[in-house]
Amino acid sequence: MANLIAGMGTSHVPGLGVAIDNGKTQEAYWKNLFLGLEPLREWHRANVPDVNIIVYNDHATEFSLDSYSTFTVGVGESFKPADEGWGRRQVPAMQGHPELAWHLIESAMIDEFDLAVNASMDLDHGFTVPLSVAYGQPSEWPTAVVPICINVIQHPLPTALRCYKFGKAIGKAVASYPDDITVGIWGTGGLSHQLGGERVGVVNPEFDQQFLDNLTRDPLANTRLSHTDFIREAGCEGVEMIMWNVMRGALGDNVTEVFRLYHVPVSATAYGAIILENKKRRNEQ
Amino acid sequence: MANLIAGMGTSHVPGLGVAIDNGKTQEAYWKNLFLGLEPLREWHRANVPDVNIIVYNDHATEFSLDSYSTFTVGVGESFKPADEGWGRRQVPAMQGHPELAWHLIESAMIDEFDLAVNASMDLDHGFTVPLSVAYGQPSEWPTAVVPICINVIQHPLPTALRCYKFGKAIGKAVASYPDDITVGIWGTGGLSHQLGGERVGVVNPEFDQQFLDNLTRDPLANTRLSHTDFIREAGCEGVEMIMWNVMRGALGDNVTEVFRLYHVPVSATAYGAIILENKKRRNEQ
Amino acid sequence: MERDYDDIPGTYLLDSRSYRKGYHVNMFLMSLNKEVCRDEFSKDERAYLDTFQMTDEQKLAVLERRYLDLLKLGANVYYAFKLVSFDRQPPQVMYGQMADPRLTFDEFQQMMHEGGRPIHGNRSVEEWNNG
Amino acid sequence: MERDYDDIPGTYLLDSRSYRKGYHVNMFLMSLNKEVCRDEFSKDERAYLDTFQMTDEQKLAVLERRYLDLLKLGANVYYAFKLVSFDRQPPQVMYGQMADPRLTFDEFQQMMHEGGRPIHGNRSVEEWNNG
Ligand SMILES: [Fe+3]
Ligand SMILES: [Fe+3]
Repeated sequence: MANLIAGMGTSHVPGLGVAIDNGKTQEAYWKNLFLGLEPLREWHRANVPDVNIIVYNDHATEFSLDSYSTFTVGVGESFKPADEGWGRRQVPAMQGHPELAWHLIESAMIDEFDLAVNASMDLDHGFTVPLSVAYGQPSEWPTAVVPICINVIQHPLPTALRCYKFGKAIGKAVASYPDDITVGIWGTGGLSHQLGGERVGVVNPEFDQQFLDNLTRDPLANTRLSHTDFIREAGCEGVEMIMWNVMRGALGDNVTEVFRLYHVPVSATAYGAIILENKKRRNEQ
Repeated sequence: MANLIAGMGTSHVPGLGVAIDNGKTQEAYWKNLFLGLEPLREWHRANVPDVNIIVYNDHATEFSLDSYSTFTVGVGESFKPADEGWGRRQVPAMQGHPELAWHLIESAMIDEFDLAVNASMDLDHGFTVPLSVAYGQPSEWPTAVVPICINVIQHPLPTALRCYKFGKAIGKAVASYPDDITVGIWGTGGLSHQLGGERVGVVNPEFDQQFLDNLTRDPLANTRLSHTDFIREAGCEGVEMIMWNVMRGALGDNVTEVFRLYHVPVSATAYGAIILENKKRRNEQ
Repeated sequence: MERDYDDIPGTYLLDSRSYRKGYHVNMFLMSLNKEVCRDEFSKDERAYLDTFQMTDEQKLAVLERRYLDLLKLGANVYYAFKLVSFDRQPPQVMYGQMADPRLTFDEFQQMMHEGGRPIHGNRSVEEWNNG
Repeated sequence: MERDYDDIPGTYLLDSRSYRKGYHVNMFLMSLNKEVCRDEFSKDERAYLDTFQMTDEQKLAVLERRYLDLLKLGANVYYAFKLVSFDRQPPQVMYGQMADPRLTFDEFQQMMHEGGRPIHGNRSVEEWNNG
């Protein structure tokens, strides 16, 4: 039986990747943020699962108006970093975990999630930046991955509640996986940000911190928010936070928050990160 | 308010399209079948809705192992017949109905169906053959269409119950559509057929007729069948029948069966067709 | 992993097992939807096949049009049709070739005219073995 | 059809309305993910744009890099980034250009350093009008 050890939430701002790739993390703009991320990286050094299920969104890279699915699970043997308009990001390829991906699909389809299956999708900054945040610049990534792409761009989006329920279905699938492996789950994107229009640059720290508090103490509160609540309060692209609900849903009811960081600004956004350990795991130790 | 007038189920065997396109419908092989279809065509001449929602499946034409979604709704302004390996079928392009398609997507996503949106998909025999069955060879099709592609090829498939529920969500969306239009819904594919393997050519008339009976009298019975039930009893590709559950789910609880045909063989399959009028509509007249 | 449909005889469906086994052969077959690929394949079948990461066994089965073997090697029948269409053959040729026992075009048509292969005796491997 | 987010000021999201209005301009922007398309576009911007069914207004907004107008004409900001990247510019240039009032690169950075645009007063068109 697979063991879901913990969940991480983190923004996936492209600028973070640029800073890491170009050795700028000690420059004035970035220094405090990366200092704040040290305990997160420390945690990741001590807690490397066999597979990370990474919930992200594609940014007009692999999926477009022509063809967009709500929930896409990657079953590929491996995945390449995408060309988003300036060439492929120079990071290692990501090794897939088709066995777990298919198990998850088979389990969640029975639970009435209507999934899309993809074997060839390239992964953009929404996926690769969190890997760099957690693991820095290794010659290869320390874990296999199951990419899950959520449509958070082209409305209608899945509701915040639907995302949480999808997380529950993922948690159930992991628990019923026959092999004895350890698994992590990441939700990416957010927090407050609006990248377009006259209101560009909106940041709402109260909303963001409340969302983070709810993740730990009252996750269902975050499922009662409408898309319009997110957009109004946290900016048009702040709605990416619904992906953190998938991560939270996959964990058990009781979690221990072992890391939190909130930092403004990163580019035009509020950066947030959190690590939640599954309580059950702690008790088992 | 849009009015869903009726549902049709019909197999979509490519051979039917070939027979129609090449003027062979009066040849010995086809004559009885097309004679049997005359009342169906008569009904369609008398009942032309503004839009037909057509539930079909793609046969390794537009969607492949690389990228397959469970439920795909076509929002294109128009759709072309596909090249399935021998050039495009010479039938008119299909006019889309993006307004109804988007309304349906927005409504069903709130009801927790995880849809894929597609603007550019070409439509293969699964879609164009039923149009020819109903309308013959017009210079343009008499109705606009909303194509809904269901994955019935690449397991795991949506369950028979999920398909029925999706139909319910479609019926609800049509009922809440603001414009005063008439709508038809078609389920296509089936009935008994197995196209591959040593058991190729299996036909099970008892199972098929029971399925048709259930559509009229006890539609929930058809939602309790597992994929394995369909495959074992009606052949590997007989599982296409789950698409008829979408059609049936969209209709009201009470329907009047106004046409049924069952004919063996068409190519390697059992051909079936049914027309179910929504009772509510009859009462209103 | 076993599935509850594994005891249905003479039946090959596309699931996660055949998906992975047949990925490249199916992607080759899928490519025949495109005229430009059909042209390439006509020019030199072997050379075109070599542009796909298929096993030699899969390539040979394609070259020799052994359809039942193709299914056993992970191809799905809907993808296999592309090859039948490429050859401008009626599907009954493929059906007859896969049937056990084998059937000619006319024999397959005849079986269908008589109502198709009966379901009785064909529901499970056990029925087959006792048949 | 009205949506409950229509009263959020200075905000352009991709829904069925902007999808249909911006389909071709977004598909043009999307094409810039491909190196071969970026090369075509560099050679002759106007000629490349003419291969898409965009309106003249949309083409001009692209040529003149008027990002706010692009959003008003149906482009989505994630697609618009492709043009910013094509120009090898930092996104803050686009952000500042869209802001009301307009901000230079440094002014935009300064606003973000001070905690970003405050949410208070920016929740609804009504707040804006009363601000
Ligand atoms: Fe993002
Ligand atoms: Fe079919």
